Parts: sequence; C-alpha cells; structure tokens
Amino acid sequence: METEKKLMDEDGNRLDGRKWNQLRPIRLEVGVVKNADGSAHIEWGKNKITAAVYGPKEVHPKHQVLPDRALLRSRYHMAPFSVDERKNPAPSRREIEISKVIREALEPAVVVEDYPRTAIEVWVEVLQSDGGSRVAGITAASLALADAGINMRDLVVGCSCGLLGEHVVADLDDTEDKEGNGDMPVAIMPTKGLVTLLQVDGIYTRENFQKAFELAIEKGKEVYAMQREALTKRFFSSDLTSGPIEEEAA
Amino acid sequence: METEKKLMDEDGNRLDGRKWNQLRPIRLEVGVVKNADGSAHIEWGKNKITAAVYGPKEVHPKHQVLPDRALLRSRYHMAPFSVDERKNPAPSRREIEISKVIREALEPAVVVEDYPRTAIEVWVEVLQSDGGSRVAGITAASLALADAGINMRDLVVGCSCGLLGEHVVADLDDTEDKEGNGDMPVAIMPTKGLVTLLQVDGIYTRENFQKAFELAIEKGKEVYAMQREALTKRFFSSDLTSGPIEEEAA
Amino acid sequence: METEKKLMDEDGNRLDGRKWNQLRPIRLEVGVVKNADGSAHIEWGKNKITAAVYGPKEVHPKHQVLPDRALLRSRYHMAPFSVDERKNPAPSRREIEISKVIREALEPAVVVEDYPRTAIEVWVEVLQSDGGSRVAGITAASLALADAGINMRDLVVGCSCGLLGEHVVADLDDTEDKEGNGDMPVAIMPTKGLVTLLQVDGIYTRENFQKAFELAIEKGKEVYAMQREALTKRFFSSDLTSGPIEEEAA
Amino acid sequence: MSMKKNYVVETIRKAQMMDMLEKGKRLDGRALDEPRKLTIETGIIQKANGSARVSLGNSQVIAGVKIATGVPFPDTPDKGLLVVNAEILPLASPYAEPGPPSEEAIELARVVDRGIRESEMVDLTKLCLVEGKSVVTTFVDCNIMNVDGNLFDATSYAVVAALRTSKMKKYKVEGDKAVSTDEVVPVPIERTPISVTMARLGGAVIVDPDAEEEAMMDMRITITTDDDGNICASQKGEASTISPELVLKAADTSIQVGRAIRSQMVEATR
Amino acid sequence: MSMKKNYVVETIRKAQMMDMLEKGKRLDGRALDEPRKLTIETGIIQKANGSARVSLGNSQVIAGVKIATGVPFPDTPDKGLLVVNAEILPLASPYAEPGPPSEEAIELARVVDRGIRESEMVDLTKLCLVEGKSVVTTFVDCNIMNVDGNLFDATSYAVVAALRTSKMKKYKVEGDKAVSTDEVVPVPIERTPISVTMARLGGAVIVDPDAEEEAMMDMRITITTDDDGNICASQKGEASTISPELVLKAADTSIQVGRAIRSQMVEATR
Amino acid sequence: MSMKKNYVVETIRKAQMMDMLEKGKRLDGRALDEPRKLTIETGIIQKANGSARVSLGNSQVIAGVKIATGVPFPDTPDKGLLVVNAEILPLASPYAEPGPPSEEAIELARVVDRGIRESEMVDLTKLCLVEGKSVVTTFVDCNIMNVDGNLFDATSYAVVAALRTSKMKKYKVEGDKAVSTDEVVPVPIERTPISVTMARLGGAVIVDPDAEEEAMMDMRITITTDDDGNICASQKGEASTISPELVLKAADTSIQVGRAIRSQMVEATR
Repeated sequence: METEKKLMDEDGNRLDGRKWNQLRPIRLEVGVVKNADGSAHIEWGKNKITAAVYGPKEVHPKHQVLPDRALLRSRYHMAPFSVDERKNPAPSRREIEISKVIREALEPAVVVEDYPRTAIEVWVEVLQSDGGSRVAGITAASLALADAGINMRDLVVGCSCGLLGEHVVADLDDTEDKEGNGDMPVAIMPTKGLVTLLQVDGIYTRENFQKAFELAIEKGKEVYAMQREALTKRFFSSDLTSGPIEEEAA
Repeated sequence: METEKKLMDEDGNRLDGRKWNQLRPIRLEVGVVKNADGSAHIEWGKNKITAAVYGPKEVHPKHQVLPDRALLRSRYHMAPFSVDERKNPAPSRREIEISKVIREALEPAVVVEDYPRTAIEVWVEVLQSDGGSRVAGITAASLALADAGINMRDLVVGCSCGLLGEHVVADLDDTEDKEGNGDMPVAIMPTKGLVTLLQVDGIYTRENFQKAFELAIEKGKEVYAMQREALTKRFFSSDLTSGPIEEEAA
Repeated sequence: METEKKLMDEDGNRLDGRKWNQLRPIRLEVGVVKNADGSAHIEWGKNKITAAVYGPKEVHPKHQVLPDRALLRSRYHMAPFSVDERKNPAPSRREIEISKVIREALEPAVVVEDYPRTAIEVWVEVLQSDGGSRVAGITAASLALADAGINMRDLVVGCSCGLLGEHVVADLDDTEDKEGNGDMPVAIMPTKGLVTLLQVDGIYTRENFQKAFELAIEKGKEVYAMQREALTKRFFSSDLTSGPIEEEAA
Repeated sequence: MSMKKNYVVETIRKAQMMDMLEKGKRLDGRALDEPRKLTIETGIIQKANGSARVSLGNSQVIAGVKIATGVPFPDTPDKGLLVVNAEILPLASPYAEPGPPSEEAIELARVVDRGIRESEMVDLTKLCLVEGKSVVTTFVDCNIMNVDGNLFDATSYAVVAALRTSKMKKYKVEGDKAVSTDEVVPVPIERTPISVTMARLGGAVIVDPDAEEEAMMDMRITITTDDDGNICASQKGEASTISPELVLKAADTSIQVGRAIRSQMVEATR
Repeated sequence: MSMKKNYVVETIRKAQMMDMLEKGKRLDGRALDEPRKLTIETGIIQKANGSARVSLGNSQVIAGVKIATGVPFPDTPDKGLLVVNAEILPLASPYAEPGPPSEEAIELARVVDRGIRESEMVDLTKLCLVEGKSVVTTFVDCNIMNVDGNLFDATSYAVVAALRTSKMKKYKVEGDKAVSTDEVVPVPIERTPISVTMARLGGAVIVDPDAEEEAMMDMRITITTDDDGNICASQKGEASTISPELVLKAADTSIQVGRAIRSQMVEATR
Repeated sequence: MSMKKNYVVETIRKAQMMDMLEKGKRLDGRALDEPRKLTIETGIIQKANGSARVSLGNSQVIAGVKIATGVPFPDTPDKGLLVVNAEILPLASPYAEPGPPSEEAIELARVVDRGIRESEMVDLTKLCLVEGKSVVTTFVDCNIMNVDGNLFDATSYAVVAALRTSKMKKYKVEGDKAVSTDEVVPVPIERTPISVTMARLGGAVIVDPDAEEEAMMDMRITITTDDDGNICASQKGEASTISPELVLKAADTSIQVGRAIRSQMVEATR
C-alpha cells in the first residue's frame, strides 16, 4: 500500500524514526497556572497543552446544581495559533464534542459525590496541536484535578493508537493521523484497568482492532508512570518554577 | 399577459391541470408523533408538514408566566432539505415572522384562559415545502392542538388564494406563487366564520381582492371537512398506524 | 510632509477653511425624544447624534443590582446609513469599546450613590458619523442625563484634537481623522477641570502631546458654554418644538 | 416581550377611552378614521443616498437608503435587490432593549418591505446592470426613534419618502462589468404605496392607533394600497379574529385614507 | 441539559426492569442482543437527492440529502465533501428545545458522520470534478422526529438509507469548469456501514436501548462495522468506565447484530 | 462582569496597602514606579510565525502570530493587515468565563492593537504585495494564561516580542498574483512601542498594578511610547477622573519607565 510505504519504511521505522510501538517524547509539569486550584502542562510530541482546574465552587446558574454530587464542567479549546492555518477562536463542533468526551472520560475518576451542590471546572487549552491532543489533554487534566486536591479514585491517562496501512502503531503524530489509516484514542483509569474514553476512526480487522486497543492501554500505562513522577515532583520539590517547562533555547 | 398565458391556458386550466378554484390533493393524519401530547401530519400538494403540541406544561423561564392564561409558543421551521437549494437550519427572518403569525392565527381558537400559568407549545416542521406552507402548517397545527385535548373554540384552517395575471385562483403551488401575480394566505375559524390570519402580496383591484379573499374562505371550509374527517378517523379508528401517511412507492 | 500640505495650506487654513484651533459648527438641542426621561441631539460638523436616558429604573437581570449605587449602562451605536459604506447593524468591536469608555467618561459626573439598586441607561445613536463622534456623543449624553433630572456633579463635555503632520489642530473632521497623523479624544468635567476620557492615536512628541491635550481641554470648555445654553433654552423656553433641529431645506 | 404588552394604561383612562369610542370619538379628539399629524422631512442624512425623518404623531422613524452594486439572487437574475431592515432603538421606548432584532422588529421590517416590494414601487428590473452578474442593491434601514403606536405606517412612510428622494450614480456597462459614472439619477420610482393601519377596540375600528390605543386594541390590520386604489399588501395582527365584512370595510378605508396621505407624500418628496 | 437526564422512570418500573435483566429479559420482551423493529422508507422527500424515514422502535429520524457543487478543502483537493448534520427537533421530545444544536446533537451528528466517513461508504474521490477547484458537496441533514432512545443507530440508518438511494446529476468537465448534464447517476456507494449501540444497565449489556433503558444505563458504546466485518468507528459514551473485555465483546456483538441489519438495509434500498 | 470588580481584598490588607502607599511603598516591596519582574520567552509555538510567552509578575500571556495572504481594505489598498485579538481564558482566573469575548477583552485587544498600530511598529506598506488585490495579513492572537493585574502591558509586551521575532515567507509578484517563495524573512519591524500602565490608589500613582492593587485602584491610564520618546497611544480607564497635571506626569513616567523595558525587550528578541 502506497501510504504505508511512505509512513513506515521496510524496517518498520516511522517517519520520525520511532518503532511501531514507541511513544513520542512526553514532558509533564504540575502546578503551572498560579490562579488555578490545580493545573498541569503537557508537551507530547508537538502538542503543548495546559489544563487548569477551578473548584469545588458555587454553581451558576443555580438551576444546574446537582443535589447529590458535583457538576463537572469541561472545555477543550484550541488557540488560534495552535494549528497550521489560523483557527477561528469560536468553538468548533469538533471542540464541542471533544469537550464532552473529555468530561465523560474524567468524571468516573472524580469522587463527585464528595462535593454535592458544587461545580468543578476543567479547562484544557491546546497551545500547539499535534496528533493525540485529546488524550494528551485528558492526561494533563487529570493531573490538574489531582493538583487541585480533588478526591480521585484513580488518575486518568490516555494514548491513541492507530493504523499505518495494515500496521498497528502507537501514538500517531499529526502526519500519521492525517495520512494514516486509522486513529483510536483511548483513556483509562490505569490502576483500575478500566477504559473511560474510546473513539475509533479507520478500518480495522477484528484482529487489528484488538491489537490497537490493547496497545493503547499498554502505552497509557507507560504514560501513567510519567504522571506519577510529575505529581511526586510537584509535591516533594522545594524549587517550584513559575512557568511551564522551559524551552531549551530560552 | 405573458405570465398569465404560461400559468393558465385558454380553457382556464392551470399547469397541473387544475381549474381556477380547485384545491391540490390534501391528506391529513392525526396522532403521528409518539412523544407529543398531540400531533398531525399534512400533505397538501408537495407540502409535507408535521405539527406537534406539548402542553399544558410548566413555563420556563418563569418570568414569562401569564397569571390568567396559557402562554402559547410556536415555531415554524423548514428542514434543510425541504426546498430546492439546501436551507441553513438556523431560523430565517421569514421563519420568525411566520412563527409569529401562526401563533396569532391559532390563539383565538385556543381557550387559553382554561390553562393559566402554563405553556402550550406548537412546533411546525416543514419537511417539504410547496406553495401555501403556512396555511397548511396552521391546518395541521390546529389538528395537533385538538389531538392534545386542548380546549378549543373551533378548529383553525387555512387556504391561500392569489392571482395568475388578473385571474383569481385558489391554492397556489410553488410555481404559481413565484411566477404568479399575488398570494393571499387566509386562516379562519370555520364554524365561527371568522378570520385569524390574513396576509396579502400582489396587486389586486378592489374587486379581485374581495373575490380572492372570499374564495380563500370558501376553500378553507372545504379543507375543514377533511380536518373533521381526520379527527374522526383518529378517535374512532382501532387500527392506528404508527408513522405518517404511507408513500405509494414504499 | 506631503499629508500635511494637503490637509493644511501654507496659511494654516484647513481643507474646510478652519484655522488650526477652530471648532466645526455645533448645534445642540435638549428634549428631543418624547418617551425618554431625558434626551439631547447634537450636530457637530457632519455628526448627527441623538442621546436618550431612561432611569433610574428597576435592574434586570436582578443579579446585576448594585446595593450602594446605580448601575450605569450605555450603548454607542451607529445607524447602518451613518457612514459611507453601509454598516452592519450588529455592534462592532469598536462600538463595544466606545460604549465602555463613554460609560466610564460619564459615570464620574453622575451621583450614582443617590440611586442605589437602580439602573440608569444611556443610549447614544449616531445617525451620521464624522470625526469626533464619541466626544460628540458624550456631550449629548451628559445633556440627556441632566434633562432626565439625574443628580450630576458637573456636565461632561468632550473635544478631540490631533495632528496634521506635525501641527496640532482642534476638532478633526472625518478626512483629517483618516488622513491626518493623530487623534486625541478628551472628555472633561468642565467646572471641576478634570478629565474623564482620554484616548490617544498617532505619534506625538512630548511637546505636541501636551499642546494637543491642553487644546482639547480648552476647546471642551468652549463646547461647555453651548451645553449650558442648550439646557437653559430647554428649561426656560415655552415653545418646545417636537423634533430635533430643523433642517434648513426642510 | 412585545412592547404593546408592556404598555400600561390606567383603569380610569381605559374606561374613558371606551366611553368616547362608543360615541365615535377618541381621547385626542381625532375622528375614528383620522390619522395623526404626519410630518415628512427628507435629505436629513447627507451620507445616505436618500433619507427621511417621519413623525406620525409622536411616533418617529428615520429611514436611510444606501445604494451599492451586488450580485442578483439566482432566481431573479434580472432584478436589483431591495432590502428593508428596521431596528426599534432602545432610545425609542422604555420597553425596547438592545440586542438582535426582536420578533416584533422582524415582522415590522418584513411587512413594510412587502408593502414596498409588492406595489412595485421601485422598478427592480431597471436596477439590473448585467443580467445574472451585477445589479444595484438598495438597503433601506429604519431607525425607530420614538415609539408611540402604529410603527407599521410611520416606518412605511419613512421608507417611501426616503426612496422617492434617493439619488444614485448612473452606471454604464463595459463588457461584463458595470462601471459607475459621475452622473447622478433618481431611483426608478413607479408608484407610491401607502400603508394604512387600523385597530379594533371593543366595537370600534380606528385608523392610526397611538400607543395607548394599541395597548387596548384586540386586533390590528395593515392594508397598503397603490396610486390606482389597488390593494398590494396586507397583514392582520394580534391573536384575535376579524370578520370578513370588516376586512372588506378596512380595505375601503385604506383606499380612502391612503389617498390623502399619498398626496401629502408626493408633495413632500417632489 | 441532556435528554437522558431529564427522562424520569418510576421506581417500581426500575426495579422491574433490573429484575428482568438479571434473568436475561427486557421489559418489552426483547432478548438482550435484539434490536427493536426497524422500518426503512426511502424517497419520501422529492425535493431532496435522496431521503429516508427510519423508525427504530419509536425513535424516528428523517434524513435528506442535498447535492451541489463546491470547492474542496485545501488539504483534500481531490475529494468531494460529505457533511452530516442533525437536529433534535423540539417536536420530537418534551425535553428538546428550539435553538442552536446542543452538545448532544453535535455529538450525535459527528458520531454518525464518522461511521459513514471512516467506512469509506461513499467514494469521495469520485466526487472530485476538477482537482482543487470543484467537487460535489453532499449535505445529509437529519431531522429527529421522535426520541425513544438510541438515536445514534436510528440516525445512522437513516443516513445510510438516504445515501444509498440518492441520485445526482452527472457532471462533465469543460476546461476548468464542471458542468452538469441531464444524466442522473447514483452517488458512488462502496460499502454499507452499520452502527450498533449497546448499553450497560447494572451487570447486563443490551443492544439498542430504548429511552427508558437509556435513562437507567450507566455506559453506552456505539460500534460501526462494514460489509467485511471490519470495525470502522466507535464511540463510548456516558461518564463511566468499561472494561477492556467488554469492549472486545461489544465489537463481536456489533459485527454479528450488524450483519442482519445490513441485509435489511440493502434489501430496503436496492 | 469585570474581573476587577470580582476580586476581593480583605479589609485589613486594604488598610495595610493604603498605609504603605502613603509612605511610598507597596506590599510586595516595589517602588511606586517600579514594574514587576518581566520575563520574555520567544519561539515557543513552532506552528506560529512568531510567538512569545511573557510573564509580568504573575500575569502571563502567550501571543502567537499567524501570517497569510489576503485582500486589503478598500480604503487602504496599499497596506497589509494587522489584527490583534485577545482571549482571557477561563483557565486564567476564577472570574473569567468561556464564551464570546467580554467587553473587557475587547477593550484589551483594541488598546494593545492601537499601541502597536499607531506607533507604526510594523511597516504595513511593506506588507502590500499587489496594490488593492493582495496583501500580507498578520493575525496576532493573545491567550491570557494567568490574570494578576495589568493585562494591558503584559499583553502588549507579548505581542511586541512575538512580532519582533516573527518570520514570514518572502513573496514575489507574478503578473497580478503574489506567489510565496522558499525564502524566509523577518516581519518589517520599524519601532518598538512600549506600553506602561499606571493606576491611582488614593493619592498614590503606581506603575504596573497587580490584581490586588487593581481591585483598589480608582483610575487607570495606559500610555505607549516609541523609541524616540514619542507618545503614540493612550487609554484612560475606570469610571473616574484624572487631573490634567497627572496626565502629563504619567506621560513622563511612561517615557522613562518604558526606556528600561524597551532595552530588555530588544535584548530578549534580537
């Protein structure tokens, strides 16, 4: 298949040199937004995403109050400069859908019944977008929730796998997402081994579906190790820097 | 007159073969929307319109409550696929105006003072649009109100008459509406003999104005007979079919 | 400088024949909108602006109520026909900003603490736009507030000065605003000698900045004399005409 | 919320009004079929191609016409465009609010538009420059400056006066393109439609209701007629009924009342 | 507010439902993996290029296809456009409201769109007329006419049925332009994707939940498969978890249940 | 609702702040005319033509520049376009909300825009490709990432830093069309405008107020100066008065404070 050849060479190397099951570089930092009750920044491939949490707080408008649990709100938003062509800042249909699935992916891990009649707000801002931005956003958002001291059953962590031709690969970047043959973002609660987000695009044989899905879970657990490390660093570091991750060149 | 010749031949036959005072085929069915408190579907010429009624129900927002009567709401909406060129689904100025005149045409027949502090909602959806869609919508909507068991002083029924050249004709279809010389939608409460909607487009001599207006009332009464029949069928038929009118070809 | 030459000749005469420090003709009339609690109309150069005040009145929505003072609202709006190219009637970003600065320019003169828990609304409609429309609008709006009998610490009056080339001039018209080198709208409370609005566009040496700023204040005081005259006329005239200023040709 | 519904008339005043109406009189001394004083000023906005300020009693409307070139609608490739918009300014009434046009303002603009359009007041075929490609577009925007009832007629008169006095550039066609010349010509006016609005209060039918009368009316009907006494547009309003006889009587009243108003309009806009 | 959250099921009915589910039965007598009765009518809107009315139990959807020419996206210059929209009409449910599409309606439209698009049901390259300049645009608008659960599948079936029976004009290319001919051809259909939605209530997993079941479900998963039993789209829904084992089981169920539905679809749209 | 109005400062803290201000000191130890620590990082968004993250104390702004070609405005056919937008992200403050830009965000963007535009920082005539037909369009979007007062200056610095380090494709003109080449050039920067915002609290005037100080200020004035000490933009804020003397003093302060900030800016963006 022509596409396959371009995106993966005969030795199974991908355009950026990764093997089929290799993650892009990931950097995580917790506690980057001063005003927020909790926050985290993730750089995953070319993704640069900041997530912040406010709450538990009063619910406005009041008719949205839930008597027995917290109302979880979320927004996934892309900065106008985050993509190749400038994006209109008004939320697109895509952003509205992703805001919903992110909320549904995070909520199972939040002990919402501990905070009745309150709102917990999760704001995810994509500063630069690459393949897998929604799972990167979820990964940062669950760190921000933990950083805010919200009671959690588990963290939530995601990874997207997919197809280059008929080959299952881990963690598609932008080019692989657009020119490849399928994308499958998966979010999990890693210690519970349960899935909280699953979306599938592409044409998968039953076998490839299972392979990609199980790979996504496996790689998600790899990212989870980095999440824990970032949290540890946050809570046991005395040298909290003020901004997000520093640039090499800066 | 050139237009006249095209739309009506020397024997007074119209493009679709109708005589000057002849209605297009009309089919009515009551009780077509399962969830609604009342509903009706009308096919009138190429018009295909479903109307549904919800209520009496609580009023939201509360400041719109009327202490002495029901608040009647209405929406006339065209499906994007209902016209030749795809229509943007957001309501146009035309749809907003028609929503208002439909509400004003129906309200005199509804005993709104029997339902203080409630809302009665009338939703009219045009699935396929032809000439006279507002009067067809009113005809279906008043059936839906009756089907919902709302107390009524009378049904409301409409018909549109107009001009082909200087000739007054009944019940314009789409082509006659666009290429003809005037359109006059009229709605009446048929047993009371009172008019609840009147709009006029075109250039009518005083004589033609009266002729068209009186013809619209007369033809409206013809449609009223069909309304009664459809209601009877609804309430005395043991064999209620689930969908709207079946297609011949289906 | 080329621009300068065009906009001002060697004798210091401007395109419309004015000297550098000369105002355009100004006409003011108070009490022009029948329904309003207070109103005024200003014609300043080609500007034609009507301002009306409603209030003190109940605040809707209630959560905006200020317990210790009146809520001042304002809208600066341009009629679609007020400019050379028809303007979309929806408020532009420019109109939203000007609405805000107008409100902030007027509020210091209004004894808002005399009207706790109420709203005072100031509507400014630009019927025809010329240079300096925001200061003209403020000038009319403060008359409308006075006409409404709202307690005031002072009137508010504005004038815009600017640059033609390196020359400081008073009261730029449309052409001078667009083709000149700077515009500086200033509003003052004239008897207090305090500034309530200041915006600056252009490149001013420190010296020219001061010269233009002080000229704006001086010319504002000239306009203030006309404001007082218009108020006097309103309250001591027994022959109140109904419309705004009559046209010569009408 | 409709402005009519918000307008409050005191009980004693209501009784007085109904009493007088029974005797064929109105609170302000007008006869039942007598419109209020109409004032028409034109040319008040120099930046517009045409403009008018119309006062009908205390209702006041300013209409401004802006003319440009544009592309025709696909189904009328040989006709220019005429678009009427209206905004009920918040400065015009304690019940008007800023924001996108209300249902009420949309109905107002559309009813006025139909009266102008259906009467064929402006010959839109003369506004076609290059068939299917370039036509003259005529925007008429109406600012409602003070609300005191019967905005339909006040707005319609403002539009008619503004259009009758509008000037536009003459265009010449070069190949497939329309190019404007320095010559200025009037908009091609063919007829002078006059809108007359009537209201029913109890048993009485009155012409040109003011705000107080509108607050008490149970039915409204607007009928527009042309120079030859033809009826070219109508809109019945309010959640209420009207008898067929009354419709026909209203048509006759509109023709008759319209005649005097048309004379004044033609006189004021020559 | 989501319609699911507003739907109220009485306590006694809930208990009854959960009791029966434990025994592998459902309130309406269906087996756990049994979808409701599916009715497919096509060609119901003559003004559309294709249309279908689909009833899945009491959920009813009308889809209409409108085909025109347009400009391709810069990153896919050789592909036609396919856009799926959905409106949950206020007439369809006491909990639906008029206004811009809700989050729920947007998710619905996008999930259905992905099922169609990712299966490569329509060969979009065949809808390219002049690369980078002119392509065929295919709008599929879905009117939700009655809401009784599982709108994902009902809407998806309506879109598939409408597209499979759509006719479009044949275009020929003249120089750089695409010109329509009088010849009418079908839309280039390559595959027939079938969406199957499952819900979890307590321990049970059921196919095609109705509104009552949806009100009680804690997890929803939609999986779309193609003619060859490939999986081409999926969307897990609700704020809840799903075990990896259940995902794989759901894939198998979707393949199996989808096969019968595909047969009915192909039969009904030949 | 304005963020300033929502910000609550405790009474005891207020008293403390006012006490210290009387002695010419501030709570965080700064002198009255001393801005907070300014950090400038550039090139942080690779997909943008230029970008910067600026921290002014705890206020943080990210600006990204996107350059494309477009059509000039009819009244400036020989100038490129420069558009500055700002969004106060909900993640930046407990008082910010998602949705269309607030009055506050619009004022912020427009004041920053004027400071850049009026100083003639970018030579827009050099961004004209084909007069009247094709120009370079420069969008500068600002994401407010953390709100701690004086967004005017923080945002302005982010825009200046992003523009000063922006790279764009070089275009060549072929006939009537502009074609991009592979060569990359900087945006034509002529000057470096620096915005300095001052606030009045009681009798004191301070430079670069933080959120706590803003919550207590009664007047705000922003003055932008250029490399030659010219004043090129100003905006007075808040519903309050300012004396003429204070305006002139503020101009001097802005020139002087701006000088040091400009040096840092030029250094950080070479």
